[in-house]
Amino acid sequence: MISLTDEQLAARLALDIPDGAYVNLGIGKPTHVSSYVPADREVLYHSENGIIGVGPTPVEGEEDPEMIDASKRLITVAPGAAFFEHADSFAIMRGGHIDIAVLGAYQVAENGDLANWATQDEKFPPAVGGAMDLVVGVPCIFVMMKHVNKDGSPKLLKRCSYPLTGLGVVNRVYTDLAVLDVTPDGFRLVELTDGNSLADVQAVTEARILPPS
Amino acid sequence: MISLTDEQLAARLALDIPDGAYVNLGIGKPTHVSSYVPADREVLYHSENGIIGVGPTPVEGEEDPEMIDASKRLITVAPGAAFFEHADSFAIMRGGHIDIAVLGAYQVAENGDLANWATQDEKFPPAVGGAMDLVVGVPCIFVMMKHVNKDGSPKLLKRCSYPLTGLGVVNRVYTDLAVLDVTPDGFRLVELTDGNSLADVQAVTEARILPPS
Amino acid sequence: MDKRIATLEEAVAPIQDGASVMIGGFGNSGVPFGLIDALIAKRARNLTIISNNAGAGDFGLGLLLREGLVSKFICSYPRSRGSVWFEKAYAAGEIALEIIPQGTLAERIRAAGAGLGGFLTPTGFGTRLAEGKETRVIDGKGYVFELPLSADFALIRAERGDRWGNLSYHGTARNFNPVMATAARHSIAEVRELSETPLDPERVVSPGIFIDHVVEYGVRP
Amino acid sequence: MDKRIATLEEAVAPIQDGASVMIGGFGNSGVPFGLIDALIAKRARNLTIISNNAGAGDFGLGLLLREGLVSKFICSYPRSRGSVWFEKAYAAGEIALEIIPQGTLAERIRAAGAGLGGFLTPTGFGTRLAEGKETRVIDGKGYVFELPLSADFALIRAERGDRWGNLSYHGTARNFNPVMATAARHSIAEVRELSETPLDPERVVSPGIFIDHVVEYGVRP
Repeated sequence: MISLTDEQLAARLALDIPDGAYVNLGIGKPTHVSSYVPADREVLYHSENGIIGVGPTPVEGEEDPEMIDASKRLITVAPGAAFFEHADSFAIMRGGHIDIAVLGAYQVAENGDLANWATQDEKFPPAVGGAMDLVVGVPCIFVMMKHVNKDGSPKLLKRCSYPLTGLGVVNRVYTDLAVLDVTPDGFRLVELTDGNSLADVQAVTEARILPPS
Repeated sequence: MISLTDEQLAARLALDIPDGAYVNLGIGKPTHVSSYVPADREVLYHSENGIIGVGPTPVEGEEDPEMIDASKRLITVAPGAAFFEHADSFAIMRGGHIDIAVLGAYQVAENGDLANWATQDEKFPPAVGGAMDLVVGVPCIFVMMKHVNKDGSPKLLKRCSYPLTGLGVVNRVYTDLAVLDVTPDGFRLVELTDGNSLADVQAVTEARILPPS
Repeated sequence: MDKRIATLEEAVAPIQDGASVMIGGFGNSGVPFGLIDALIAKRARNLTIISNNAGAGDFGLGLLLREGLVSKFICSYPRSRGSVWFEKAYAAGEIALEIIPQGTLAERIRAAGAGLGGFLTPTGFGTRLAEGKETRVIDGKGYVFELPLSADFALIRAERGDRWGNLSYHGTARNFNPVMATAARHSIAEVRELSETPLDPERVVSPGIFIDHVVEYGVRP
Repeated sequence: MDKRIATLEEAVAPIQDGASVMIGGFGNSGVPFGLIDALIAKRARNLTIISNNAGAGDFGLGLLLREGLVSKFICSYPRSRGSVWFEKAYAAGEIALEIIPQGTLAERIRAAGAGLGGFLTPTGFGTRLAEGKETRVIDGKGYVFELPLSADFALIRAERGDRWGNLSYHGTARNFNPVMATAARHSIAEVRELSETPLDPERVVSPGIFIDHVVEYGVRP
């Protein structure tokens, strides 16, 4: 099967970020999406630690150690930006003001349940961060992840087995193999990575994938 | 009996505002208190419409129509001031951050109940403003009022007959005739306006007044 | 991203009969007089207005009331000197009134903007304004349960704005404006000065994410 | 009114064993490193720390943890790269952990500062972090009831301060600092620059009413 690289996946997802959107990019790989949004679209990025208007990584010598995003990466400030404190930042998240959030995931279920903060592996202390606030507040939740785990086990499931981040919150899943919508009937195929067949993708997916409607 | 004028009463109360205090002066007569606080005390005045650091009335020609206090009087800004919005302003009031509030009253009961927002007269629409937030949030509530109504009926009562602003919230009452503390045992005399006797004041007070302890 | 709109008239065009409208201001400070005038000219009727005061005289909220466009008023203090049109409509039974303690009004609006389902406030516990409401005693202190309060529209007055809708304010004209901007499905800001350049991000009080349209109205009351 | 204090050591002097201490910051941004160092030097023990992260490396919160001065940690995300001292103490069962979704953490702190008795948030509804908590469904949406969270002390990092305790911040170093300043019985601010003149009242983010002491610490991380 044809598998997109992380960068190709970020570029694919970026096409679906419309001009004028307010977007929150989750920590880790989702932060790469902004590099691929077409230059003629003006998108304002929110970061939970108190900014709307996250700009690109600073050039060397112009870093400001107190200017960071939720991934703790150094950032610059885009035109039209604003700073605010944490209670206000999460009011923005929870209150439905952000248009789209892009998150990583361990598991997504066909009912839209998301598991992205804890596994059953209890070796490490639990850590939740801001994901639970994003998923209840942002009307459009995009998940961006590998279609299967490293051991080949599925991540798109009938029901999540890991602790949930939110119930019925995911709208669309972008994987290296396909793009799928979460519908009242379950996962529905939006598009396949060029070269893949629905049968191939279904074979590595626990949940049923409906054909495009 | 000897009755203080409104200005004398404001001056008497002002003596009890300590240096370094954060104070909210209720609308109407309490706003006069600030004029009488001794000049060697630095007091910061909060106004519910979004300022700490209310300064004196502006001189003619320097008025700013958008710089007002809760009584809608034109104000200036004192050194050390800050502006903020309404939700924050009432968080300050409700959250216990202000040291003293000075309010007018229709009635005060010996259990500390305060009635200062509505009478039984329903001719006018009800109007509550910010008094209910002040009395639950500010640890020290001073009431400043005439000892009796114009018709001679008492305002210091066993129980309030008008709708309450707050339950058991008043700490001290300053009237034209006397100063009284609200204690677990009821009103206790702090001082009499020069020339008055406790018996005289008691005669125009429905609640019992205990002698100074 | 350009939220600028050319005229007050266009700015209020989406407001239809029966809409709920938050209007910033305290007394005559921070009131979006330009947008209110445009709303009166539009003659949208049967409005629910959420604003701290009920106007005074024959301008602003007073004029909106005089013209009979308001069927319900939600506020904390409708009885300022000169609130004659409100008093007349109220006495005639032509207007519904919901009176809310001022801090509870601000906090209910904030709760709506912040996506909360309600909160417990000590304000009003044991008083007439808590009658019929759910209450709770925690550690000996009484609280009243209050629900969020949102609206279809918010009319906001600010000092400066930019094309992203970022706003800064002037003195005590800030008051209810920033919190109301967060709690409406459609927030319209009238600014004394539209800046060609972005506002300093450290000085922005209302991030543009809360604002749908911004229109210049240079008059200061 | 003069809230300035000469040294970090004097600033943290009131913090005793067993105190609960809110500490601002997110990652290494907006962390009051000077005050934390002074707290470590003081060797107050058995502390309950409320902070978003659990430090990284051998400085700041990491050092406080390495020195064994913390018995309980309340946070949203203790697992940043380099949070080795927290992980060690947690694995050894030497530290209690209360994990709270980040927005609920911020909002619980705000509720304490704002005098509220609690609130309903949709965050965490139906998840493990809501187990055992009171829940409610309103208009088909599930909410979790959360209580306010206060502390004995707050350690705040700001950019500029004045003698009245008014504070302004720098970029994303604002984060938890303003809200924590509202929720402690005693709030201590470390500022990069103490201003001789009052801050511009339009630019104040934390009004001085929330701050008990302010101390200059010019080092920027």
